[in-house]
Amino acid sequence: MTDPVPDAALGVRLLTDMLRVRRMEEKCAELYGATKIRGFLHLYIGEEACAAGVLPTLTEADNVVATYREHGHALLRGIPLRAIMAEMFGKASGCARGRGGSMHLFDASRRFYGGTAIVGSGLPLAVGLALADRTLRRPAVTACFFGDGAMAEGAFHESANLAALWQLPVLFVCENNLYAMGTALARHQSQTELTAKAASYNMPVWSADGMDVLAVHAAASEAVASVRDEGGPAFLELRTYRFRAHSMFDPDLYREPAEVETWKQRDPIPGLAARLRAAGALDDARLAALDAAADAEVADAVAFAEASDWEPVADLLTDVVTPASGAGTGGAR
Amino acid sequence: MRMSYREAVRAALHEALVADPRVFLMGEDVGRYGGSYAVSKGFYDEFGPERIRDAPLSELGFVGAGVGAALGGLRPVVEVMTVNFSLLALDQIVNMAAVYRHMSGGQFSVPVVIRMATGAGRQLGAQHSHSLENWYAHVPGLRVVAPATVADARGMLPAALAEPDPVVIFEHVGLYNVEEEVGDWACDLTHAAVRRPGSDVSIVTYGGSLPKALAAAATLASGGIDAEVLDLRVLRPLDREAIAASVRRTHRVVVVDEGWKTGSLAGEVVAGLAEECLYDLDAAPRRVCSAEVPIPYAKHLEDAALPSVDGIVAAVREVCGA
Amino acid sequence: MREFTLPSLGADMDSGKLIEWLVKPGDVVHKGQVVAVVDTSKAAIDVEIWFDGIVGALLTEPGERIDVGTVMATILAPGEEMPAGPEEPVEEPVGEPVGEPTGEPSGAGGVRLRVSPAARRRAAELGLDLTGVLGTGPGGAITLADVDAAGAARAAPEPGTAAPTASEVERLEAASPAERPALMRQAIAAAMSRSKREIPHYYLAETIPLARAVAWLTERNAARPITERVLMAVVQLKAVARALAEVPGLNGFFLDGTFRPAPVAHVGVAIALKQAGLVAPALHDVAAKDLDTLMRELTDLVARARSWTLRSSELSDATITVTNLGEEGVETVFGIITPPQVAVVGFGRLAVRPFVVDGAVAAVPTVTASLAADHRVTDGHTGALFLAALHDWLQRPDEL
Amino acid sequence: MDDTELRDAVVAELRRIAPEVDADDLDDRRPLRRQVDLDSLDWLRFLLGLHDRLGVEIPEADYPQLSTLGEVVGYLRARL
Repeated sequence: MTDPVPDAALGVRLLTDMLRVRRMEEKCAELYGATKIRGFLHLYIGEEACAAGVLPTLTEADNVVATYREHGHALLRGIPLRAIMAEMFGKASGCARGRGGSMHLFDASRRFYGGTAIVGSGLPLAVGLALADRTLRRPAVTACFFGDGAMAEGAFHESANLAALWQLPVLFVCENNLYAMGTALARHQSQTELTAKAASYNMPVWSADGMDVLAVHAAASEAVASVRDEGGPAFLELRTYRFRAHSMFDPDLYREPAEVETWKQRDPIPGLAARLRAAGALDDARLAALDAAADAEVADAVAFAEASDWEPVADLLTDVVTPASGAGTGGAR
Repeated sequence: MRMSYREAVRAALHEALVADPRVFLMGEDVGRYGGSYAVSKGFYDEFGPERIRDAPLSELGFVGAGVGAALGGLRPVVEVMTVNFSLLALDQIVNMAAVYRHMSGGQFSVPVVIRMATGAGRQLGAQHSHSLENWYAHVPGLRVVAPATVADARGMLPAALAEPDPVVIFEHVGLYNVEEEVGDWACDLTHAAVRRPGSDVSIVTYGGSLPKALAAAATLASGGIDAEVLDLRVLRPLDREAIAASVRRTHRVVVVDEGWKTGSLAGEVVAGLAEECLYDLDAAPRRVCSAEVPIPYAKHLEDAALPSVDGIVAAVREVCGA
Repeated sequence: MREFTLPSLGADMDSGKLIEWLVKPGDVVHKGQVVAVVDTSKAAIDVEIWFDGIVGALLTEPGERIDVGTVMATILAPGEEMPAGPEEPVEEPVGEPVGEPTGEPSGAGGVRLRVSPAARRRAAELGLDLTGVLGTGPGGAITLADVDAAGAARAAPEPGTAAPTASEVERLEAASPAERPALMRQAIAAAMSRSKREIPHYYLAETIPLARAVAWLTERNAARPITERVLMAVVQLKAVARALAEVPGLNGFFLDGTFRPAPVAHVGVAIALKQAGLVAPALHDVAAKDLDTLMRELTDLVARARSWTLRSSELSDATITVTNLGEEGVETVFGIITPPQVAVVGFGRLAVRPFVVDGAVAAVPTVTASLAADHRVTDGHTGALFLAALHDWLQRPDEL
Repeated sequence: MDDTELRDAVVAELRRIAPEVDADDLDDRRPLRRQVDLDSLDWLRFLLGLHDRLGVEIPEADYPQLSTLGEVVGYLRARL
């Protein structure tokens, strides 16, 4: 039994997005095992509907602030997979020239502000970006993604307070995957209804099924419209689940396999595919073609990353500060 | 013209607010209250709540908002009441502002200016009196400056606002009432400055310790020791050339730093000299720092904990073998 | 560096045989730790060390019988480097320990010199051996100024004073005769500049009648062959040494801000080197020697000074200096002290002058003795006591 | 030993004490210690050298007779 698909074209597009993210990350896991990708690698597999549902509701003028589980957001914000893959390889052609890695993907031209790995640290940043837009009278929205774990950080509360107090255009997107690393929601939140916390700061809240990209899209559209129209912040909770461990370092001992299996039954990709088939918007050949295209994009990116050069060690110290800074307005006084 | 350090900071801020609509001042009680050190008194009425933005007691939040606003195209001047409070915002300064340019492969600069009061001497106790400049000076990606003269108080803010990267300005609480004649205040944020030339020993210092170092040099001069006083001005990046040049002239060095000695900037200065100028040294360097104790409240104890003119004089005499 | 010597482990113990070492070079040792086992002929006894440090070199072999007081090992202070070179003192055997064991004059026995890095580099540039150079810096370290002084003085000491270091004399000896005057001049300039810069001098003088001494000496010499004749200068030197025994505050070194009195007077004698300046080598323990011995030693000293064959110890041991310019007709000498000494005694011309004796003016041979002394160490009162004692001794030449 | 040889011997002894002396520059009639810068010890060493070389005993009381080089040579000549 499946829900109907109100907009088949949108559905196919979102399915395509999710597939691209899924195939990319499956390759990432493989490359991690092959030691091509190192460091921390946090996979988004299972949660693709969140990024895929929210990002299409934003415009190019809007800002995106993401977490360290941001490969999907980066890709769907438009950063070329080549640049993402090269970054994970640590190559000079990466979207942060090899300085960031998996957790720190950036693209100024797409207003993609990272890629930050201190839980909650992106929230004050997003408030500031929104403050700048408000001050400069730019009608932009800043979408800030974070997890349920960040809701325990002071940064969330300070940022929610500031954004509501100053009526700043921030869309707070909480990807609630039920675990703060390995600690279950009920073990880290006194109030597990996360929308209640946000609502206490006097902002409108939405909550959607994060395993249903169309539901995410619908809720995000409303929330973004609210921010844009009302000027103040909004909070969107996406109840989701990651199928894989927190990171490649995580033995995943804190979850029952059965729980993971139960959630996998709700995998957003086959779920949407089935609905699109039912709606006659997708057949095997189309699906295979989408899959093949995603695979090809990944293969191309891996080949690109492999072939790319390393940043010369001689350039180690570049971009710490702006060249020739410190000149001030005169000499030492 | 003659003005106080406080008036110099105020004049610099006022000028910047008038000159550039992207500039705004944000912090706790900077607006209606007028600033905890009265630096922004009257600005709220003149520039309005958007330009003079009173922030809730959310150092992490509003300093981070300053970082974000800088990324978003504004020129925020964020005021943190004291360096002790800045620890609540350390994440945004150290993990975000300082690294964004590098971590993004050069795509994002963060032109935020963060001002904070530092130092002891006002009997404010162990949570409002510390000198943690070295914590920030440790971090690549930040530019850390300490105006020690009224001219620098006037000049460093516009220079900082001209920077494409984050600048942390430390204003020593003991300096706000200092009055000096100020001529041309335009300055860079690169070079140290010789505040008193001398030939026998270099006293290297910064910020609130500069007046003490100059007083010590005057005392020493009457005793036949001609001390050079070098004001670091910029704590990151250190002007190592100026430090080395001075020591190559005098062959002796005493570093005065209100921070604690362990892990101090003074230690960094001395270590740099050991690396670069060992064979120019004619005596082991000395550091005059704060006693290794949280700054106590009682006046006599606070005084005893801090670098003193007498302590500087004694250290100089020791390295001079006098 | 400190020395670990065989202690006396009983009132009747004069020597012992080392059975075994319980430590090895590089070991950290603590006060009270047993470091060796020694057979005292009564029993095998554990020998403790009484200070902390790091074992440098073990100088006694197991099985070796050694006297009490023998240095068995060197113990380094924490952080001190192991001596690089051989432990053997090089060059001339040194008759007496050089100065006080204060770490300076430095360099004896392979101890690492305490030299500032800048001074070290300057010394390397000048090719100077800093052994024996006195340090004036913190902790007695040799500073840039000390090296410059030594470098200038690499040939010479001082007018009426400055004792050049062993290395300086070596330099001078190595230099060609044509080079020596200039080198000597530099040395004197540096040492005297330093003295005048650092030492607050005070000056006293007294006219001393020598009628008795002249008569006594003339009579004494008349009875002797030329080889046994004694000069008045020797009588004066001996009198100085005897007076110093009574007023010891003028005899010794000022080091590290404190005066270190010398147990005996090694009197430096200023010897003009003709066109090449002057040196002030020491006559050792003058008070203990008779006039004939002193005369012999002085003659030898002058000959060797003029032929550049002085021993380093003679150049660093003087605890006070005597300068005699009477030969040139000078009335009174206002001397400059050679650091780290604290006084210089000057003698002017011996001449017959009107002098009041028993209430009447008489023609009496007199000499003006002067004292320049370091006001950091003594006051004029001490100096006056010294001149009075000198006066008295010169009236009793037969007791000298 | 004639007077010339004796003078040479005296000058040689003088040069041992004062190597810088040039024999040709010495004026036999001027006081020796003014010309050569000899102090009393030098003088004694000079006389000691003459004593060793020539075996002549010179009492201290005779020193005033030995002012010039000529006087020294004459004094020695008389006692050889």
